[in-house]
Amino acid sequence: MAEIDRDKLRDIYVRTMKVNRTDEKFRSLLMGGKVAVQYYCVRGQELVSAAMMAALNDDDYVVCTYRGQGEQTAKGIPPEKWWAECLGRATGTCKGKGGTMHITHPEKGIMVTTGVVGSGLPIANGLAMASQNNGDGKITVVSFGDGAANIGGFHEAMNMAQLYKLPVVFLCQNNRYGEHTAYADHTDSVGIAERAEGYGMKGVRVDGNDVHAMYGAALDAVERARAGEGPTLIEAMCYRMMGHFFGADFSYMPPEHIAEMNREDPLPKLRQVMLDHQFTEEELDKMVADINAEIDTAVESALAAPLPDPRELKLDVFEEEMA
Amino acid sequence: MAEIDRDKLRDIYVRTMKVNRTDEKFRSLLMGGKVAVQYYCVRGQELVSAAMMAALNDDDYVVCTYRGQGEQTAKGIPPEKWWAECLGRATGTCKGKGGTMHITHPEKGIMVTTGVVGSGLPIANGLAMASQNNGDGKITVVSFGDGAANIGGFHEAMNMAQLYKLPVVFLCQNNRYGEHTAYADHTDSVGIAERAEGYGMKGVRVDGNDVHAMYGAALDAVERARAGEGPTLIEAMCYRMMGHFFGADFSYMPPEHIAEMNREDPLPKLRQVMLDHQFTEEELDKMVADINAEIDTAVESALAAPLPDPRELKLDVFEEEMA
Amino acid sequence: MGMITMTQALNHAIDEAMAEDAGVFCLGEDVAAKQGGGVFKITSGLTEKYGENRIRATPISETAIIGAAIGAALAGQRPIAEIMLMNFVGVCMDQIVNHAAKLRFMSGGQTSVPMVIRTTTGVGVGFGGQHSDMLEAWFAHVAGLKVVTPSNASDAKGLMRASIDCNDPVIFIENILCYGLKSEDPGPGYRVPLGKAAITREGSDISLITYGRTVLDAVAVAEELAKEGLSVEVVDLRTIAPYDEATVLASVRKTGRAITLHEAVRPYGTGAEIAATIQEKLWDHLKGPVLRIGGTFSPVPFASVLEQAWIPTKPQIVEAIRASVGRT
Amino acid sequence: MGMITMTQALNHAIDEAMAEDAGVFCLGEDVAAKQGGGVFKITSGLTEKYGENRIRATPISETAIIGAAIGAALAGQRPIAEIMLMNFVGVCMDQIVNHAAKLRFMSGGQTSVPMVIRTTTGVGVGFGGQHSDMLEAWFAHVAGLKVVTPSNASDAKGLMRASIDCNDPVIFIENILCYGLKSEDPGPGYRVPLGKAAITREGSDISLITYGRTVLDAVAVAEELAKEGLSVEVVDLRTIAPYDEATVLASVRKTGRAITLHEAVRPYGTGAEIAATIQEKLWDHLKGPVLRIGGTFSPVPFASVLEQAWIPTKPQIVEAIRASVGRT
Ligand SMILES: Cc1ncc(C[n+]2csc(CCOP(=O)(O)OP(=O)(O)O)c2C)c(N)n1
Ligand SMILES: Cc1ncc(C[n+]2csc(CCOP(=O)(O)OP(=O)(O)O)c2C)c(N)n1
Ligand SMILES: [Mg+2]
Ligand SMILES: [Mg+2]
Repeated sequence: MAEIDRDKLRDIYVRTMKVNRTDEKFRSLLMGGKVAVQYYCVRGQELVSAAMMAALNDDDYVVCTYRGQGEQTAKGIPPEKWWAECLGRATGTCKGKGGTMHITHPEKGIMVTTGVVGSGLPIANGLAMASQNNGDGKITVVSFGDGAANIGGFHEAMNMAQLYKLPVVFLCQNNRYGEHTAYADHTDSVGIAERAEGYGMKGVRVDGNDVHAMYGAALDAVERARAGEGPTLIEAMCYRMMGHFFGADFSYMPPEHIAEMNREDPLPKLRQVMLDHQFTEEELDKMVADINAEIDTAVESALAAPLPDPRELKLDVFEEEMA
Repeated sequence: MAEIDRDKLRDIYVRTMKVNRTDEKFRSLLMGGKVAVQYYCVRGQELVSAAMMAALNDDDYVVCTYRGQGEQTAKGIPPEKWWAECLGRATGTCKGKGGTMHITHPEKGIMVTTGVVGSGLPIANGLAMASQNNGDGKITVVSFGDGAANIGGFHEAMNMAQLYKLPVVFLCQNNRYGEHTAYADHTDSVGIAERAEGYGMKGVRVDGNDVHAMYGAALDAVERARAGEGPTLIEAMCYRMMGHFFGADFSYMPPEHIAEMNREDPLPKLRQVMLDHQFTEEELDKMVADINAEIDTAVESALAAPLPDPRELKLDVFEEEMA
Repeated sequence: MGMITMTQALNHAIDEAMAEDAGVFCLGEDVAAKQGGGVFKITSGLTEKYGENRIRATPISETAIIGAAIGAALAGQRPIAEIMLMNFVGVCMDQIVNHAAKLRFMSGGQTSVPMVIRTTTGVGVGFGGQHSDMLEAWFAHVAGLKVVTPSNASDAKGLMRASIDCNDPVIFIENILCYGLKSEDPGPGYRVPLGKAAITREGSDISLITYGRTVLDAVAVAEELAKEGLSVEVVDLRTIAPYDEATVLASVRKTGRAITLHEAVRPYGTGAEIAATIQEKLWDHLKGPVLRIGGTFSPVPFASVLEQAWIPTKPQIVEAIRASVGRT
Repeated sequence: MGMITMTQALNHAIDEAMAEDAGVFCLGEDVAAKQGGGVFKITSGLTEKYGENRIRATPISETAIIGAAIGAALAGQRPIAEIMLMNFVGVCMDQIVNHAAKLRFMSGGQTSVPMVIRTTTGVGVGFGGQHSDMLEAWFAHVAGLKVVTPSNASDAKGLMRASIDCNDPVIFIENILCYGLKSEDPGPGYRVPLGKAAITREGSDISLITYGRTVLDAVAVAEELAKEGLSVEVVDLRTIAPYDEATVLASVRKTGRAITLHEAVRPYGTGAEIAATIQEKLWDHLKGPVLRIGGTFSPVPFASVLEQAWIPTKPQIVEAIRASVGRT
């Protein structure tokens, strides 16, 4: 496992905590009944997204899912634009037309957020194909879940990506559940990483709660893609510490599983790594405080922002305005 | 490799030659311009179908493709009904409404012939699911090509079949081409059999031109399914000795490939095995002569049969007749 | 017998059918007890009664789900497949349209596909562009499929029983916003025949032809306009395709005016077929053109203010009715 | 400039666009030189000129093909994806409808999907139930998609160039039976604007509104009826959706009578939308109801005798015209 220098560690820590604080903030707003929108919690998966995004360049492409807050925040969407979108405001990055399941922000490479399971993989291939065609040197990362690995689009995209050696990284966030269905109830595969071999692709499984393992795997995959060596499937083992979406019951999770996931919580582990690398409690607390302040400001501005004008229904359907 | 007793060898030989003679007959009819319909030649793949069908009971289910003449004939569809269907006659097994790409004959277990690549696999699971639900002891075989292994339905069906341990056999006839596209140009997989592991399924690759290897693999898979041990993926290596469909050019096939496939022709090999098992040239010729006679009669009767009545367009759309 | 919600009505219909016929079974994502009986709880309690073979929780594999239902139906069972939300039919249209709908015909009637595809959708819950579409017109355009949707709990029960009885594939559309609607429990064995519309409210001035959730809006508007002496007849198709042409034509023959109303986008929607048929068959009875109301022709937006502007509204319906009766 | 077939016209249009814009590329099954330039030879000769990155032969993976085209379009390229036969859209509707059509709107206009999906279909070649459907009405019902189909070689070239230029996704439908049709070569750079119908034949008694292969039948019938003094105007939509309402309404305002004609099954077909719109907007100009002609409402049968009975025939068209002008 390659060592990670202090600057990169700080970078990963900040990205991780931005994702975590955004998640906490969203849950508290929903809890307080201040806002009522569909939100898919990322508690437990913060480090996976943060480490993966930390391995990318600013202009690399990302395709994610309804549970994409981690990639979106860690890739650097301005919080005020992100929050305004989630709260359905005209100042949102998608003018309030996309919402939580369809966050898009090309300036930071967030090209598609899909609400359809598995549909991001084929599109990621296309972004990578464009880079392969025009030689712009960008790579594409697509994030999806363990459940998504059972849908046809996963299979077709994996096979095509390897056939063309596309500069794409397939990041499977295996949080052990697809909605209410546990991993063992949706497949007999030992793991998702094993499937890569069936396409002649490189596949790796890593502990998504271990910063060195996760960042190391991300970096390897990014370097392979950038070098034209083709795609990699990363299966990042993690836990979904909340229900499928905010408010969803998760009584179907066995107590042993809940105990295990609490033991494996990435945040205390990462904090310990930071301390081991001579970051002080004070420094770390300061970073988190700054993040909280930034988020609070963003939420305030979003809540104060105007709602979209109904005329928007005629815009962006086609390039030309609808009659 | 288990030995095959003489009766079973005779059975396989007869089924193989029925498939081969039917193919020859169809090509000569098309060549002579007597009939003009879409027909997908099975020359080179006769033994794969015959050995697989010879391992089944009469009431086991089969799902095949537009290139299904082998399964259809070897499973025992009455020739006159098969020919009448292919020639669009009212006496065809589907009353002339289905045609060469949609041959169906439940009396012999031919439940679906699909013209959509890969779409048979999910349906085969359903037939097997019914048997698993009602305990009728039947198993289902679904035949498809190497190209079909790249479409989403293959993946979803494989994963689901293994998850439920369905009594189904996936027979991939790897004839090295999907239409005009050679295997190496549609995937980087070492082989299709390797993909089974990604689902926790048993996968085997066999020489589809070797009667012992092919029948042995078929029998194993059928026994596993029947015993409730779950599905098997058989990758039967073979060659498509003609164009994609009758009349299609196949100039894209490299001469080395053509030489190789002629060397591997299953018919001379099978004939030699028969001779090695003390079948005489006379016996074998007699079998073929009888088959030719049966086919000629069937074609005559089909050509003489009436065309369907246009009123058929109102029937079988729904159970009740259309207004 | 007390009141039941549409959720209960659907659950009871499936429960009764499973109790009566061992060939009836359900499959879909999260539908079993382990997952809590389905995201919308339609199958809750059934695993306990009928076991995991008959309430199969599946992987996220809609093509495999529909294919499995087709195969089981070909073998004589009566599967009820769930596609969690209607937009996801996009990944399995081939199985539904090229296979389920056509196998009876292509086999010359040797096989049939008695299956129900349950799915839900609806605008107004903030799910955005990929989870809210009403795609019934796609299925109505395909020979071999029946398309059904209930507007109340009682019909939900009766239509579900009739759909399970049907020997052809049925697309059964549930509207998320209607699950909580309550009706008097119609009791065991209750069936509403497929292909029969309901005159939800009699009227003499104009026929408002609709189905699903918008039936509620139609009735509300009819009651409001009744106060000013305008008599609106509300026709609830219940079976969207093939629809009850006789009942629709009889109603319009009586009123001389018609408006079609649905949540689906208006262009190329089911209202177009109904309007085109009415003007063709009742030309001499019509007092004016058939008008159509439908959703705005754009993807469904996320922001609530946009979503509400997208849906056909009661004022829109009132306006169309006035426009229609206004002309002479 | 000499005559060219529709096959050549399409090949030339793509060739020109690829020569002018390095971002234009093709992907689909068997499209490259190694495979002989496509099953219908539309891309033959282009691999040699532009290389395998720009003429990509794909696995049999329609979802991956359309997804790849979408992604490349998002990144600023102009992919031309081929779906070998139209029925196969069934396996990739999600990519087309939930993604290609909606990404511009859902992103608030930050991204766009300039891509062309070429596909072919047609009744009359004996391909049977799973290879012959005309599904344009599905796409027309989806906001964000344009649907185009040529009825002659010259339009094929001009419409293909315009479709490649278009900054939104275009479904480009080719009819197998039309590939051999010949026109005068319109020459380099020729374009036919999207959204503009053509008056293929002027007439004063009735408007026959159609597109694709049936334009040929319409013209043949018009010429035949002209002999007996019946003047039929033939409108070729060319862009099926959004269609050229202005031209259609102007024609019907002039003739007072209209018939829609397409090969797709009649119920819920595009003719329904056009008929419903005409009767609504031209009620006071119409001399009778708008009639509709379409394919028989059943899967496409295999036997030639059945297939011919399935297709709308010239006698049917003549009969409908007589029925329409007959009434007063
Ligand atoms: C094609 C499709 N089927 C079903 C759904 C409904 N659905 C939304 S999320 C989800 C579970 C996805 O599980 P997984 O891929 O593991 O991702 P996770 O939610 O765990 O991050 C399902 C079934 C969908 N959105 N798309
Ligand atoms: C979904 C789909 N895509 C494309 C086609 C067109 N097509 C028909 S056969 C074929 C090749 C199939 O190759 P393979 O699976 O290897 O079977 P083989 O023909 O070699 O037996 C293709 C692409 C189709 N029928 N269905
Ligand atoms: Mg998961
Ligand atoms: Mg093949």
